[in-house]
Amino acid sequence: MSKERSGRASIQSRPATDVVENERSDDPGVARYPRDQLIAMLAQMQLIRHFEERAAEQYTKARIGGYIHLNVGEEATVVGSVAALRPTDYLIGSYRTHGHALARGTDPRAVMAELFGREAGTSKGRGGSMHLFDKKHRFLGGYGIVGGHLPIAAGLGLAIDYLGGDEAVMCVFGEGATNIGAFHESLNVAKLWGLPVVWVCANNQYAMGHSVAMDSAVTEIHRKACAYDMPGERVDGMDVLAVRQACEAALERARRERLPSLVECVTYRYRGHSMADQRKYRTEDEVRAWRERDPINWFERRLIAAKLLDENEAKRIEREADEKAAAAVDFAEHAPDPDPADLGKYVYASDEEM
Amino acid sequence: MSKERSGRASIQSRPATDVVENERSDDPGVARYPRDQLIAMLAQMQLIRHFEERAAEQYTKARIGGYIHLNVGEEATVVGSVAALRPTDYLIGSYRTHGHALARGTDPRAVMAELFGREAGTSKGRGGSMHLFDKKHRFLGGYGIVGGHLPIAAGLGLAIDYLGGDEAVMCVFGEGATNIGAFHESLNVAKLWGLPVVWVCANNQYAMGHSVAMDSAVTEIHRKACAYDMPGERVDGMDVLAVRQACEAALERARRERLPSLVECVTYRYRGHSMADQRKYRTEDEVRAWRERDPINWFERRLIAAKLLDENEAKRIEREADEKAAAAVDFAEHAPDPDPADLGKYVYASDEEM
Amino acid sequence: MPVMTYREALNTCLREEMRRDDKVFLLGEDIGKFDGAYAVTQGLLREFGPKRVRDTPIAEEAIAGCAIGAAMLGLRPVVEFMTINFILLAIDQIVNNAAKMRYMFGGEVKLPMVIRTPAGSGGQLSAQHSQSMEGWFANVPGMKVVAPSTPADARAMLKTAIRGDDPVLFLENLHLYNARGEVPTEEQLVPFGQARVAREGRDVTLVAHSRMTPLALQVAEKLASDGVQAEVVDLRSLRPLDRETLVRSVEKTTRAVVLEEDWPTFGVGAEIAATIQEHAFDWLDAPVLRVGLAEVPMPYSKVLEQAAIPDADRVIKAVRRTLERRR
Amino acid sequence: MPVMTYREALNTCLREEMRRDDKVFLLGEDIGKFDGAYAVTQGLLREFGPKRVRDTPIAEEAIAGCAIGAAMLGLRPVVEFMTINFILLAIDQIVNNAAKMRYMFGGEVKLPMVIRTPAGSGGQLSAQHSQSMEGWFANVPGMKVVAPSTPADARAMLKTAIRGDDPVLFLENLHLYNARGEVPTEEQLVPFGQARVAREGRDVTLVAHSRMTPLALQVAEKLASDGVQAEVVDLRSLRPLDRETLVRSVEKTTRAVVLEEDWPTFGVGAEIAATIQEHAFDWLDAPVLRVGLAEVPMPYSKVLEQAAIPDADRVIKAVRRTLERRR
Ligand SMILES: Cc1ncc(C[n+]2csc(CCOP(=O)(O)OP(=O)(O)O)c2C)c(N)n1
Ligand SMILES: Cc1ncc(C[n+]2csc(CCOP(=O)(O)OP(=O)(O)O)c2C)c(N)n1
Ligand SMILES: [Mg+2]
Ligand SMILES: [Mg+2]
Repeated sequence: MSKERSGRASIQSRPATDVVENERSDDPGVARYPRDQLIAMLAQMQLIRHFEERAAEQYTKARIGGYIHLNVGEEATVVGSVAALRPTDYLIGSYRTHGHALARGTDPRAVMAELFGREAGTSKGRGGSMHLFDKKHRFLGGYGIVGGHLPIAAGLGLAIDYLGGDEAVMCVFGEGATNIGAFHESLNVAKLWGLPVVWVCANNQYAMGHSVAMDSAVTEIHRKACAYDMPGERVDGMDVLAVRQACEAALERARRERLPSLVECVTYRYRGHSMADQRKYRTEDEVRAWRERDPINWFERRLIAAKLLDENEAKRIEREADEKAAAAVDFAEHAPDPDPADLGKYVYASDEEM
Repeated sequence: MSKERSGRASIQSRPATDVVENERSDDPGVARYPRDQLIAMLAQMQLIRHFEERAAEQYTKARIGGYIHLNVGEEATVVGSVAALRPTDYLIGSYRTHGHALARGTDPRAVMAELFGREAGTSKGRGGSMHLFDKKHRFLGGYGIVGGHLPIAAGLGLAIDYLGGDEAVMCVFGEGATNIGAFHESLNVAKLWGLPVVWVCANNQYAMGHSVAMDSAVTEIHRKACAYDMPGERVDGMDVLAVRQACEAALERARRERLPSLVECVTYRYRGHSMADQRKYRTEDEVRAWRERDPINWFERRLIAAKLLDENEAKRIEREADEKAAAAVDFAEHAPDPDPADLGKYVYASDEEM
Repeated sequence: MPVMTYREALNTCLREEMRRDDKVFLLGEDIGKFDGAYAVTQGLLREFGPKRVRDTPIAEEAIAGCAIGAAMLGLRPVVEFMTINFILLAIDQIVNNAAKMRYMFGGEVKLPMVIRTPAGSGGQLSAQHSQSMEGWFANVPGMKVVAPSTPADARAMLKTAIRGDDPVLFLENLHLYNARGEVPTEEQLVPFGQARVAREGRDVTLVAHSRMTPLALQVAEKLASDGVQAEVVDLRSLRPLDRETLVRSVEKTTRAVVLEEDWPTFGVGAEIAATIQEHAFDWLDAPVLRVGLAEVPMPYSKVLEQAAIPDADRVIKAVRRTLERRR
Repeated sequence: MPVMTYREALNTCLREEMRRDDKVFLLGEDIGKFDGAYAVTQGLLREFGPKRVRDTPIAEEAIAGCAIGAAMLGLRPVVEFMTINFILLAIDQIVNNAAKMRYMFGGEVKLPMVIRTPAGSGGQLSAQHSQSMEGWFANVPGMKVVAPSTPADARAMLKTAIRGDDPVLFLENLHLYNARGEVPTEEQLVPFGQARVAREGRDVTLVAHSRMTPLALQVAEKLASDGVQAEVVDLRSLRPLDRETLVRSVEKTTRAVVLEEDWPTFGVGAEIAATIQEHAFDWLDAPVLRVGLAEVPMPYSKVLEQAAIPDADRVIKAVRRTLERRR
């Protein structure tokens, strides 16, 4: 039988330095983290929201090409999971990872520049929205083939184990990716070989126009962990602290016990699958119901209730986030394109050395 | 949580015509089936054993080429599962399916002729050992890519469902195939779409030189059904009647409830992976221990204990099986090769019609 | 003759064939409720219901395998892969099963199945979403690979594909879906293995398929204003390949340039050039040249992408190089 | 110089490279406990232990992905796929990830990884186990594809592959493993992109790679006894392709025949023919001919299989056709 763990697995979070400030909060989630971290998380969520809205705007103005897939609505899942990582850990994800890069610390200007296809972009304009990359922050890329990065995540875990490190790998993907072969092969080898990988599924209810139930025999995605004797856990993906807590626990299991886990974050994307998607496969009511549980509003309210934030500060945080997003657009607009003469660069590493 | 069923799921077997003969047997397995069917199953097991041994002999004489993968040791799993099928059901398998074809009723001469690469072979000598085929008996082929036939089995189920038939599909494969992506994708769609497919895993302990534990995070293969909310069941694959009973129940679930199942038959291959395999990855002791539970001996003894068979009859059955196998070799030896001028035949169906 | 888009022609054809034969059914990701990622299957779920327009999980290998199994039992599945870039996840099923089964089972089985998928580059879809691997499938005996370039051919060749008894890779192109053209009202079937002379000329043969055909026609138009009469051969089908039409054209023009949207090295154009030099050797006055994608993974940046994709200028340059050669 | 088999040369090289650099490790099915399906990795588990000789489940996609991930973090994985026939299950990882990542991530990552696998036909392995798809990988920018034909090259090129910083498909062949040849004791590395003139001649160029090279040499020997001096060019590397050596040879001989173990239509030989006609057009006295597999899924039956695989007779016939042409 599957050995699913409850969401209340013991937590070994990072050393809390200023716990004092909120130790008396009634909100157990809030009480768990120091104020500066909580505020930083809120700021990141706001940054993602505003960055994405501005990116959408630029897309409709045709300043951005290709497909872009936004994290709007999923900020708690994104920020909660990434916040659980140590700086030395590795993160790898799908094509829907603007937010992950931002949460990991990538300069918003470099992300936006990438969307604009500029040389100053995270991938020098070669990758675009689907293929962000930031070696410095150990964000090892966005990938466009559904499920295609899961085997790579296993390989990162393998390398860590080989080299004897105590880093862990977080691999994020959508629930639609759990029906593809690569998911199965990757989770099997991760458990079999004891690789330090945390599999984070952002279950945003849809894979393009397909609801979970249209695609998956088991709709509680976390239960798929049973086929690998791996802990599987479902967490409210609109609750940034619940996500963080679950991911921290899973990362510790990965790091210390070499036990990989599957963490399902139940969330929602407010927008279409990509900016190109205008289809009607879900009701207005459904979207509205989810928006009522907006992760940013909710978190803001919790922080205010815990007296860690006031309305003014909240407004300031939001304003600053939007300013950063605007500055990113401004930067990207004025950044130079790659030189067409460099078309053939970066195909082979050896050639460049020789 | 997975809804695994116990091995004692209710049985709706085929109409028993001569149950009288053995209704008083103490052996509940034996009591379940009419004598003629029991004897026929024994005869099939003997035929497979002798056919395979003769094939091995011909292989060492270089009368047979390519790879050949024998069912020796697995006769109970093969015969028990195939016996559970109705004539209208479909069977599909891997490269290790001489026994399945024979159990399904394919003329041993046609099977041996295929191994000899003759025009009279089941696949006109084009397929060889790994690619037997018998449309008439609804054995829809042996396939050489591990896991590669599982998606096809789902498609057969889809077609039955589309056409509104009450046939079922049995798909047989090794335990090594349960770690590959195709397994996951196929079982998921089978459950999701309610396809009448029974997934029969012959867990013969090894995938070439790999033990189950070397390859699979979950070593009780039947438990992998949990990831699809599908009944999963483990059965003693050396007990032909237990296998048959489990498969009958699963086929009925597939047929009536459109509920696919995973049936794991725990068995052993006495020989190497293929005739080419002479490696030492298992101990003599292990092989001996399994041979002590030889499925043919065991079944013979049970039938004798139930007074459905005596030693003389048993000898006769074995002798007849060997005669059939010998006749198959004889037939194959003298059968003509394909005409090299026909090399280009059978590439396209449309061309032949036009 | 009514004018419609390539997309409408495909949609019409699917509708017609599904009405005609209830063994024809569709399966693929987002083809039903979502109406198809590129709207080719729009409205078909409504008309035919979920049994015949089956939305599938993201599981390309299972999709292909399901089509194979269904075809074995006499159905006529038409698969949509959202784009050709995802076909690599199913290529084992297509190449090792679909293409080989009839042969390896001694002719005992037929596989009437079609895999529709758009290839092509442009639109800044970057490295993983801008490919054209049709040449790999065209290398495989047992497969048929077709790539119509006009709405009329799209409708007529999809009919041939659906009614045929073999696995067909039916290549569409993101940049052709909105292309408009006349489509006869009456039913038309174009047999595979017949290239089409899309424009006659005597000075040079431009060989193209799929989206490269309109580019070739555009180039021919430009060349005409300079007095160069280019003949355009639209291959339409890669396997079977109509070598005769190709050779006949080059026997007349004595020169050829191949346009291709894949990478030339070991790409589709290599076969075309090899075929022409083999069968029209004595007529050729210049080497066959190839114009295709730059040999890099497709970059996202617009300026780089433009530099990578074949355009009229690059084709014209190649034509000029070809024409420079004396007889 | 010591004489060893191709298999021993590979085994020696793996051992040497693993001793030299502890970042080098092996992964694949049955490479450890079973000593390798074709015994190439024999004894390595014993020497290096299970961390460096990692037996994997049957999960080709995961295997390839694991190699990619490990390479990203600076390891040098050497994958064995039991035969090339199973590579289609991993081709998405190889083509969409390994080959493209460096480019699509703006040069920020290196992928020093090698995929070793035997291709080839013969031995009655039938349709699903007799293939050669190296041409598809050679079509992909970002990949390197090499196919040594001698023990010495096998050792030297595998070293280059392992020490290089790019993904390499390293093609072996079932029928070469027992081939014997001299292998220098001192360390040798053969840079990729350099074909080898395996035999000099002036009348016709035979172009080959992998197992077709010994066949070409055998043909050249036979032709010599008839007074025809054939030059044999062993490509060794398909991507990068050494067009110069090819062209130089044909400029001398004015004629060429390509031997290939894949299907010619859209196969490897097409590129060779296209290259030669493009770059040696004025020297060519006859069309470049191709001799490859019959265009059918490989049949099991010995007589049919023999009819399908290129042999000396068929190559000689093609050479004769080529020589018939006057200057
Ligand atoms: C293998 C593959 N098949 C199809 C696609 C097209 N596609 C892109 S995203 C997507 C939906 C993925 O859904 P999910 O995994 O839930 O992630 P989400 O987009 O919701 O974040 C599809 C079908 C693809 N990129 N790769
Ligand atoms: C995709 C793939 N990888 C590798 C192989 C080589 N191979 C053939 S059989 C086999 C072992 C399969 O083991 P299992 O599934 O347990 O079946 P068994 O042979 O025991 O019946 C392997 C690795 C293959 N045929 N296909
Ligand atoms: Mg989703
Ligand atoms: Mg096994």
